[in-house]
Amino acid sequence: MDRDDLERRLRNAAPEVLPLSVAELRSMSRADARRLATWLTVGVLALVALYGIVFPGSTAGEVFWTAIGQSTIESSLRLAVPIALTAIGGLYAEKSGVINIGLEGLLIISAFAAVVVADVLGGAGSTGFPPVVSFDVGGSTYTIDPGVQLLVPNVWLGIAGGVLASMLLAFLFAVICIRYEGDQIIAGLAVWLVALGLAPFASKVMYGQPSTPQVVRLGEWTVPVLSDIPFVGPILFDANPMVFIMLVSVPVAWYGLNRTSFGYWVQASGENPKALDTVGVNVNRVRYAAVLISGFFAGIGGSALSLGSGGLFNGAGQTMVDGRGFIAIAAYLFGNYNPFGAFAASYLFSGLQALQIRLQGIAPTEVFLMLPYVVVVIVLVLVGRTRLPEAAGEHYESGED
Amino acid sequence: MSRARDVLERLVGASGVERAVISMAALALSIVVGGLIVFVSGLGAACEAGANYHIAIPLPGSVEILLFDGRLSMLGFQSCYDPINVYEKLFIGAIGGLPWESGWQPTNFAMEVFLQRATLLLFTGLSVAVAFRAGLFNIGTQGQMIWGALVSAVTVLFVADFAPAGLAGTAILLPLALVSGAVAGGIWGAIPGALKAYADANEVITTIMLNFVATFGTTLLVSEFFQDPQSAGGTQTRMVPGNSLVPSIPFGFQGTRFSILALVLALVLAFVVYFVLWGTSFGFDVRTSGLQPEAATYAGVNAERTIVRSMTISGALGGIAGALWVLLANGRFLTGTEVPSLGFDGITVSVLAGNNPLGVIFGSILFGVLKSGGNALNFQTDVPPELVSILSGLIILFVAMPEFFRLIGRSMGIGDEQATVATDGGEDDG
Amino acid sequence: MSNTAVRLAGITKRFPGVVANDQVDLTVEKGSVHALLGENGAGKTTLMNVLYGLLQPEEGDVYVKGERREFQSPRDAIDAGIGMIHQHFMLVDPMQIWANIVLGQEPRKYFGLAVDEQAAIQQVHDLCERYGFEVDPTETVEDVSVGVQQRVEILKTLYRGADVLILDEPTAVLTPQEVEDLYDVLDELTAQGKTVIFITHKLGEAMHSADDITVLRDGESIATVSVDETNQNELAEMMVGREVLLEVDVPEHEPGETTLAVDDVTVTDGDDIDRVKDVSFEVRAGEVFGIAGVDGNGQSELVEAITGLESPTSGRIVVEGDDITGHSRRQRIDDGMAYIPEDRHERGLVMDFDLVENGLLGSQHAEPYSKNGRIEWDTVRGHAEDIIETYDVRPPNADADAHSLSGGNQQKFIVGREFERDPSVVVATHPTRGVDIGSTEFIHEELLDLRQRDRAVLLISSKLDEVRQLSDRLGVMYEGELVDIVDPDETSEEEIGLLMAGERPDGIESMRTTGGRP
Amino acid sequence: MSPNSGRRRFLKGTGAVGTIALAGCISSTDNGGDDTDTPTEETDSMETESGDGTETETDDGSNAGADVNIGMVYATGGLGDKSFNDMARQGALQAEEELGISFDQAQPEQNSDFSPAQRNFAESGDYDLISCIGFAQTDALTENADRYSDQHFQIVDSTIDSNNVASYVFREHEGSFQVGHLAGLLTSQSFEAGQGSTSSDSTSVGFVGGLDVPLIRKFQAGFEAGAQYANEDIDIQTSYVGSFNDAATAREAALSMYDSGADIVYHAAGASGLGVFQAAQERGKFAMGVDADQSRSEPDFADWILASMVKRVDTAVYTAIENEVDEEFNGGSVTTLGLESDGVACVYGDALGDAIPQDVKDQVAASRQAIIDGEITVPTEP
Repeated sequence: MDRDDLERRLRNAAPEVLPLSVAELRSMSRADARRLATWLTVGVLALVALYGIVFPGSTAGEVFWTAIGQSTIESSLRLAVPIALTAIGGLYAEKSGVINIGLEGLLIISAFAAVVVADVLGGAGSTGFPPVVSFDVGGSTYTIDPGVQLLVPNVWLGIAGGVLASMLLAFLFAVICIRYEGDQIIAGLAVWLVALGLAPFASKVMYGQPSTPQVVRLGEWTVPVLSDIPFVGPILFDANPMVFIMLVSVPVAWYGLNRTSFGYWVQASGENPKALDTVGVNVNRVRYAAVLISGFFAGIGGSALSLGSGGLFNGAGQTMVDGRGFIAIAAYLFGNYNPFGAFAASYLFSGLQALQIRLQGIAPTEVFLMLPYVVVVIVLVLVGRTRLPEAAGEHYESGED
Repeated sequence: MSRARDVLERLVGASGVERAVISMAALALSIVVGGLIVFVSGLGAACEAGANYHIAIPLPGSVEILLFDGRLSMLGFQSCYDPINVYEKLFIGAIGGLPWESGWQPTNFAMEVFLQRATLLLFTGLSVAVAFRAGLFNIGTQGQMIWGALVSAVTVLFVADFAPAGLAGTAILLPLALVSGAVAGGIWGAIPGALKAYADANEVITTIMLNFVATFGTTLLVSEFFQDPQSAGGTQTRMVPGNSLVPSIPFGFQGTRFSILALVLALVLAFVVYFVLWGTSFGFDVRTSGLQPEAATYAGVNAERTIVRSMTISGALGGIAGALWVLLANGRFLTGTEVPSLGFDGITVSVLAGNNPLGVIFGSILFGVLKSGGNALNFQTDVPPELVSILSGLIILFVAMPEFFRLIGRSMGIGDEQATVATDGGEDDG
Repeated sequence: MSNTAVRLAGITKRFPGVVANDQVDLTVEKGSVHALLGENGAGKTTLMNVLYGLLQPEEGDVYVKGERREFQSPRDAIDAGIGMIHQHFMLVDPMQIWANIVLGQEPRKYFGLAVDEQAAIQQVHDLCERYGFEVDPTETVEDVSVGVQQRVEILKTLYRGADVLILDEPTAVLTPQEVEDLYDVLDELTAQGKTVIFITHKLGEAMHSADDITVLRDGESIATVSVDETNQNELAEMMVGREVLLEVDVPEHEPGETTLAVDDVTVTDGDDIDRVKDVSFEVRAGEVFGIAGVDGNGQSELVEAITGLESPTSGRIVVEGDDITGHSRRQRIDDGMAYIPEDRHERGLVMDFDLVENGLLGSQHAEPYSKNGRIEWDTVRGHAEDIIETYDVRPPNADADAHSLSGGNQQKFIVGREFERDPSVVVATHPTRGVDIGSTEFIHEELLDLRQRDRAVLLISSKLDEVRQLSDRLGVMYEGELVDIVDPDETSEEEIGLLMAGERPDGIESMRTTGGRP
Repeated sequence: MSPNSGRRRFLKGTGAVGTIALAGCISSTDNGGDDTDTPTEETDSMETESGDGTETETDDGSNAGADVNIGMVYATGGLGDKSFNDMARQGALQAEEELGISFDQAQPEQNSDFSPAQRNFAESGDYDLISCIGFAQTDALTENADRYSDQHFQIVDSTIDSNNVASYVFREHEGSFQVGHLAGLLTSQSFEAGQGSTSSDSTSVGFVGGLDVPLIRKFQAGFEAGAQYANEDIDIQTSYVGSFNDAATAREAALSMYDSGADIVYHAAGASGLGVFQAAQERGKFAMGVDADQSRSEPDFADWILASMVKRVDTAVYTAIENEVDEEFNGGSVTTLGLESDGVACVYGDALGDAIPQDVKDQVAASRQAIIDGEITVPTEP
């Protein structure tokens, strides 16, 4: 049965039972509604800014001047990293027709795996590639020493490990959804639950406690000269490498989705898989790739959360990921599946958090914590189903009519 | 008479059987995979000597049939954990030991934990199942439960001042608490329902978001308005009066943490939900909408109203779970984050049960066992109790892929009836 | 042989329980338009899916330009120069036209990393020039008309170098003007040496557009004829397999008072387009009122407005003197309106319900099946068993799930359920679509029986012979308007065909009883 | 297999569980290494007698507690927080070593797991004393103390009026006053030590709390009072992380404080506090630890940790166990540990303590005495 049909029917039936104002809202096209939502947001932000500029002493003024402070912007960017990267990955999967609600699980598993890999390889050290190999043959030892070795810091190998773990779990998810035609939502929840159990379990086995000790963390990258530019310099060129990666990933992801063949295939696979199939592109292969991409980006996001920030994995309670995977879903929905939009939404959410840390007197913490979720609900109401790809959530089998 | 026949038919109907077989297979596979995880992680854990594998069938008395005794190793490593022992602890520990062991009492502590958890899960499982049957994926049972818990606690605290003492007070406070919890949960469930019906907002996303809003919103309300002035440390409401708690009748477990009364209420509700879904016109509307919304409209079902109503009922069931969590388990509301994730476990329970209210009974018993067994694991073995979370994740993972089991089944030459667990209606025997 | 574009030899394709194609042969000359004619379910689409590589036949060979080919997937067929335009367009709505056309074979730049948008647009533009298509490559598919979308589909195949184009029921979704345009396009294509295979179940279309016609029936190829050497009657006989018209014995019956009145009804859809425009007619007790028209001319929306699935933007629906415009679907069921929906899989039946539950569909709140909100399952089961017996539903097992029944039996069950309500008004849309001959006759008899019992029957069908034979009066819809109401016995098929195309031939006697709106 | 045969063993040596050590005048309780034998340099302001008997029992008391079995129920967040829970475990380890007791532990994940954890210990009947760490266990223990009226319990950070529960609370505000005083004095001057420095032109300090709850506000209140005691014009920034387990947010909070001029940030945020140290490291400023001497439990950050407000949870646990061993369980009593008894204290950083000017140390010592003497009353609410 077709969920979309229900929605279509509801949309048609709605005016009859709704008060006029809502009926008018409903009669707007989706694009109009989205525009309205965007402008509302921008408008509110602009109003606060304007008021803040005019009355610097007011609460709005305090909020505004804090929000554009260098420290707040740096902070917001750092906090946005896991959300924005995961959102970018998630939107690829969903665009291809696979709703990946297990992003939270991918974040957890990668955050943990990154720390473990870095720890096993030895914290702050480096590993050389190619490695020196020794053989014991009949009492004598032969050693193959490549001579020249590329030294890779273990922290980066840890991040690679985190990405790999996330992609493996994403692959499992893809197999269930695509190969075994499992329900995407249920499988996604399962991925989350498994990761939520597995990471603290493994941590307790390995370290005797749900959280790992601090292993090693990424230092900041400073680009000479550029970092001396006032204001922008320190924000962009004297920052955590993960911030660079995020800032590079956003345009790259956009380009990939909107300017490459693969991006077109991803979109077609989510909107009308049959159209793709009939021109000879393997829909399921595209979907596997898209889900793996979501695993890849969530993997970087998760590693950034652990190794990129505290240098450890915290597995207590909801783990250190603590809902960021779900905020990421909110971010790409709010950002209308556009990597730039998803980044902007992530920045909005993380900016709220950064502000909250700085301006706790203005409103209780929970108000700030709630805001992203409330915003998403409002956006969903305004924009209806935010133009979910037509075929999202459905598995596709070639040749069925 | 006819209904009894109907029940029977449904439980043994072809696709119903397949549904049950898949659930059992998923459970078995999860246990196998979980055992592997235990074994492999035992290789990495440190211990003086590998675990002694002792596989035997225990019999009454101290007799047992010995199957295997010794150590296992893989690639030269010995595992510190013995999966068989782990499962033994998990499932037997869940009920506090073997019933024929001396000193075993049916009201022992493990039983209490197990039954309390099963009772609460029965409500959240039913909550998810009802929404599923209406074609709605209510991931928001957690949030509905949180609101139910807060509102019932606050209502009781407010009314307690005017209520009579003793059992007379219980007669007023307890129903009031349950009703206020149901109302609060129902309203919180109706919101995504209405958003779905009238504004097209995808309920999977809205319910997830509203869970967070509930978590932070209730915490905010407690710290701003209902904070216990006596609290030394945390954000929490005052303790509800003792006579508002679910009394231990007809016979007592040792404390207030479990009451047969609550379990009976839950079981009755399971049958009520079953009857409503399969025995009433409204239930027919709900199931038709869940399976084929087009056909439901054709049959004169008001789609919007059915969506909102189903979500309200679903939310109310979640709200009762929250109220009972306060009245049975906790005695007060702390913060949104401190409410255990029964709402999410409810999804697992319902999915495992094929969204059948009667199946939910079995599902909640299983997960009650896992919870209580997790405690036993924690205290009797070195294996971290998080194993239980992994197991429930695996169960839902495998249940999500019926096609996998069907392929296996087909390769073994048995049935190929269609049955899928899906977020768009939840089929099975309908 | 050198002039043969495609040859299919002895194709057999089976689906569980059905032989869709049984030893089918087909030879298509290069540069011709070849119509594949047959009723729904005759195996036309299956055959073409085989040719396009979507399905693999159990037996038989495919030859393209004389060479034997085996297509594992559409990719292979495309490589062999075959393109297919499906009935449901295979387009990605939110993407631009050029992107849809080049999908899967995008021109690349930057070492293959990026799609060369400019080159792609240019290529599409060139294609349009060459075949005289007026298409703006940068428009988004969802913003253009169905006719343009179809041309995009054709461009897609041309872009892939197709020499043989398969069009599956291409006119079903088009307006008459667009159909004319399509014929022009086909002429242009064949003029440039392309070969067109045209799937249709409409005789007139086949005669009008094709050079050769192959008739399929029940999965077998009956004959291939040249248009010049045949006529409609001969084709119809080949299609149906017996005398052209099903002989229906329509007894004399004098209609009574007006039971259903549709008064100035307009239905507007979500895109603010009027799907039904000011339609008025009446159906009297003991009368069958037919509505003919090409699919998609507002019949569905009109029916939904009458049956309460959709609310009209303006106008009134009156049953037995009561204005029921504001009544919900459920109230209308209670008002005594029975409805055989056009899509039994979506609406008429819940496929995962057994027949007991399906028999309850629509009556779930009504006595005696439901008392105080509680369903009386014994009564419901008895009801379902009654329907099964009375309407000869096979297999006669109330516990069988709906999806396990054949189309004809599903439809008989729906008919039975609706007629057993003892309705005063029956709205029957395409009641015999996809139904076997025996069931069709049975359903026709039941409809006429209702008429004898002085019920008002509104019959909507795209089968012209069906509505002509059964109806006492016949309305024709075109682009949302009720063009005219005629006496089917006094009006020829050609004249009705012209009305369906929006033209009004001279000398037609209107039977409008109200208004007389042109 | 009998249910008891597999009683949970502690996984020894499986990871990097930090060792907790104390510096300053209080004798180290670290059993993990050479710290026990290395007398750390005594600083006069902090000088008091060492805890009663911790050293005298070290050698020969091993057998006294051989039959005593302790059940530890930690606060949520579990071990590895390098402060609260690890301190509690430290006390148990010390007792294991010195008194020869044995102990088992439970790390509940959620508040609702406290009761089962306590009851699992109580039900088995194998445990002489069940030590419940953290105020969040109050409800569960209130009920369980009633139910298992013969079982001895200890609660840390809360009081339960029951004659089988020994309550231990701390005067955290007093210790926080001390570190606040120190911070206030140092930010008002130009000070450089280790890898951090204060700037002389700003007089600003910061406080990062875990959860905004009364207990943590006591830390804040004391810290603020102490800083203001040093310098009335001081600017104090405060922020609550919202969790004891979110180092990332704590790091952002501390960074924001340093960026707006704070020289020294004190945290009372459990495992989140790691983020404060990281921020201090990144900005080359100072931080102050809590619960344990964090310059030792987090040695990576010793160069930035000026001092720690040590809260001797280990003492509380050790004392209760010792009482149990001596059969002097003081059920129903409330033991309050303040400055006077060294239950709370300002302990200078392992690496930086030497660099702190003597006059500052003198002033901190003086204010300590003033609090003990009642000349200064430290508020408990900010």
